[in-house]
Amino acid sequence: MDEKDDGASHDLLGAPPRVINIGLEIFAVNLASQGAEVAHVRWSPPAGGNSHLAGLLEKLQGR
Amino acid sequence: MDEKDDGASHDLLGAPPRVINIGLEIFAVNLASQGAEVAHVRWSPPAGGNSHLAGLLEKLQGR
Amino acid sequence: MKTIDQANQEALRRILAGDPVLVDVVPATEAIPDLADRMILHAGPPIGWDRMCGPMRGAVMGIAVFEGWAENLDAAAKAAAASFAFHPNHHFGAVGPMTGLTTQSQPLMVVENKAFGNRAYCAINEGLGKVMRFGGNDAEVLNRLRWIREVLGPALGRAIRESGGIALKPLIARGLTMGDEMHQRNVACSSLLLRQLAPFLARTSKDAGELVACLDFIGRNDQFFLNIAMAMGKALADPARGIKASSVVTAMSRNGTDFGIRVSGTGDRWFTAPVEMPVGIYFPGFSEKDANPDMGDSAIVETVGLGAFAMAAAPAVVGYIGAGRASEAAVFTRSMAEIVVGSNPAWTIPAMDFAGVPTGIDIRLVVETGLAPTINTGIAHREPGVGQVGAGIVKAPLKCFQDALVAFAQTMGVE
Amino acid sequence: MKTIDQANQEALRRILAGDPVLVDVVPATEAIPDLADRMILHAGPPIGWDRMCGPMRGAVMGIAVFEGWAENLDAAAKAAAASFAFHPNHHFGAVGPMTGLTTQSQPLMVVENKAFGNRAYCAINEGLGKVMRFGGNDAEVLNRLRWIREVLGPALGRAIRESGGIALKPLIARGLTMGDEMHQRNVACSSLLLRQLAPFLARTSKDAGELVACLDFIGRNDQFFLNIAMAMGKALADPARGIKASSVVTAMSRNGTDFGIRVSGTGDRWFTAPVEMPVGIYFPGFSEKDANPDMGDSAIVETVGLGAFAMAAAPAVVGYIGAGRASEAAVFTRSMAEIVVGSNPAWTIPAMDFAGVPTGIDIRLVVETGLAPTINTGIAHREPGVGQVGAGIVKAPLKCFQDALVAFAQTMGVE
Repeated sequence: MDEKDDGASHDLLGAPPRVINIGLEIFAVNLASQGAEVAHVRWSPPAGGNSHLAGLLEKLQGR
Repeated sequence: MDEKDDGASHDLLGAPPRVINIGLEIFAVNLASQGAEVAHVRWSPPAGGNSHLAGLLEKLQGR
Repeated sequence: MKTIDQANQEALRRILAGDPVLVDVVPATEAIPDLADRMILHAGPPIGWDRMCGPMRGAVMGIAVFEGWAENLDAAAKAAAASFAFHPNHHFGAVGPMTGLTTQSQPLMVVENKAFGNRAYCAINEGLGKVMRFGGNDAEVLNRLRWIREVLGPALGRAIRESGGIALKPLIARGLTMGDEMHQRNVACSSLLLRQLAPFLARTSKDAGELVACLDFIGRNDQFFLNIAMAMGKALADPARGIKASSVVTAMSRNGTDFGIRVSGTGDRWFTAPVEMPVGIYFPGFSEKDANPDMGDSAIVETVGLGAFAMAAAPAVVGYIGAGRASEAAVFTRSMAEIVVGSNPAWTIPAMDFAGVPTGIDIRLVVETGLAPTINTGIAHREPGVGQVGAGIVKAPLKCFQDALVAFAQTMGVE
Repeated sequence: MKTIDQANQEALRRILAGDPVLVDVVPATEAIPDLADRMILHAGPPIGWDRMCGPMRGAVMGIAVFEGWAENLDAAAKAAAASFAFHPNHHFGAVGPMTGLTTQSQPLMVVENKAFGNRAYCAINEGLGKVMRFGGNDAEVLNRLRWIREVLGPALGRAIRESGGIALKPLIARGLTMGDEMHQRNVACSSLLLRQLAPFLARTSKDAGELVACLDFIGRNDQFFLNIAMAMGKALADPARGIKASSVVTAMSRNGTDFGIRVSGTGDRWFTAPVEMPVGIYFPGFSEKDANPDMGDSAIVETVGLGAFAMAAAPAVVGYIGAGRASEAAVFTRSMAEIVVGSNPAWTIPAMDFAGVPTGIDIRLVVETGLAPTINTGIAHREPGVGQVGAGIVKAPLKCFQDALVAFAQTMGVE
């Protein structure tokens, strides 16, 4: 699973009050449910960096 | 539920790396599963402060 | 001399070593030869007619008419105090949900604990709504009991015998992966059981119409399995009775007036306290002012680690009983884990990464922590004859455990 | 002109408005009048004999013997390329799990979407192990298919008609509270369905022995419901086909060689890419070197929000398919929620506080995020005639969605 990254958990604890969720999503959900501010960070560029597809997506926006 | 105390969650986030779990147990479990050190704090004195019962419990210890 | 911890480990070992199998359905007098005419076994610790709550009285009146001991409900009520002998189910190897009445002409399901050879009994679940276990006692209720006695009981008995018996330990294990906690939610085990029994019901059927009626009746009742889970709980807990120096609870039970517990090291003595009111959700048209206090032998399932102790397996039940957020179901299970001797490796909860259900309530831990066992329960109307009005949770009264601790300490030479 | 978001909301609305009911079991030629002699419908996008994988070929050989088109398996293999006409199930309103073959003499279950009047079809699930959908083709497999054709299919049809139809939306809703995700775990819905159908099977039975055999066969198969869930998925997704400007996926499907998707706004065109290998758990004696690539129309359940999309409802399945820790089942559901248009308020997950399953895959979101739809799947042996060897998860190839996006953009005048 791409979504799992247990190694990140200690960093999580070191960075309150804003928590950057870079791995285990369940953890973020629990934090969020308790009122902590959680930001999901997307690691990959849109369309995996494929500029043709990214361009199409951009042109389709608002349509 | 006695076990719930959402107001405690911000304190939790403010006290790494040792986390004192004073409320929502699920939260402690998730932290613990990620390697954080978690201490459960008992709020009430043994046997609710009944000294006769507390005394019996103590005498029964090690039996 | 064994230490308390050793004795408690032995109690836990016996509970975990149990091998409960649903082996038969038989007439009550065959299961319990001492069950005499005009004798009524009831849920909970001992109680007489004078102290009985409304629904228990309603059920007594109904069962007296059903058994032919009274012409009608009024006559039954008048005769009750003088003419009927009341005893707890628990004194005769039986259990019953809510009012939990057991009398001579009812068919009883038989669960045998193959590991220890003991048997436990429970009547067949009547379905939901206006039923005798919730104090219902009108013609519809009595006619249903007659059909259960004359058609369903014998048909189930034939099917179960033909099947060679239904092993309950693996069935419960499966139910825990399917959202049942085996007290207020039994839809998975009820369905799995019917699935397993249906071919045997068909094979041993003597009448096509009766077969259809039996399949339909069982299939419409999401709580059908509850009574089997209860007999199983009794069959599992009984071998843990009477272990010297063990502070493990062997029964929790309520008669609608008193809550009672038994503890292994103090034998079959009951420690009682007034029952508490359940907190929960009411069916449309009813509210807490209609509610009867907590009732039934069904807390035997919590005694063996199910019900509220297994709440984490059954997030959907949390809403049904009004106990908070479904996503926090595990809070109950983890909380109950603080007052038990161990956990059951055969009964695990997927959402807790297959942790075993907390098992073997230690009265020392209950008294020390003040954490009373939580019980998932149905709620009966406080008046006779009405039936179920809701479902909720209730705490066992701490006083039962405190009194038991004092008596237990005496058995250990401590005062 | 409608915007893409509006069109996608309309696609979602249609999927959510569906009212799928299991209404009948009929001979395939009655369900699909165009289903001619020597014509074989298969899972996935179009494929010929030359490019078929081992288990698909094994199933083709078996079904040809079953249909009487070949004397034996060898003769069937020799005749296949020239004599049989191959078409996707999806082109005829049908779906099939794994190899998913549909031919003229099989009975098909009929799911009607009452809200839109369309119907979808799927054969009856054969059980686990060596079965035709996993490439099995020996005498045991063919005899089972004959019994399904001659006994079970007609019996099920009679019972379903007698019942007036089985509403599937509430059944699925219930299954989601009982640990099913309706792809690799169907034990709850299979049990609930049997519980509902058993009285009607008994009432319409023509032979006691056959009744016993039908109850026993259905009751032993935890995946019995899968094929019904699939026909339901197809019946729900079909009304969302062909909405101009909608980038919502209306089908995902695999033939063991290619993975194919269809998108609402691009009509019935397939966008294909080589299938990936499932990652999972193997039955004893088998390993990934025995595994066939991903196969089956069953990903239609993910297309409507079930399967891996509903993983949070089914923590127990996570271990079965080797997808990590059961307590983290919700990670899958939350992840899939990032690539869909909305969620289904009728199908909710207790452990997520009754959040609806993520529904309506948007190819734009898949391409943008790089999050490929996850699918829970069985794993077939790569050789013909062996059967199931495991279960796991697989990702839909991103290339399908990328190619679909290019084509979709063209329909929107964007290049």
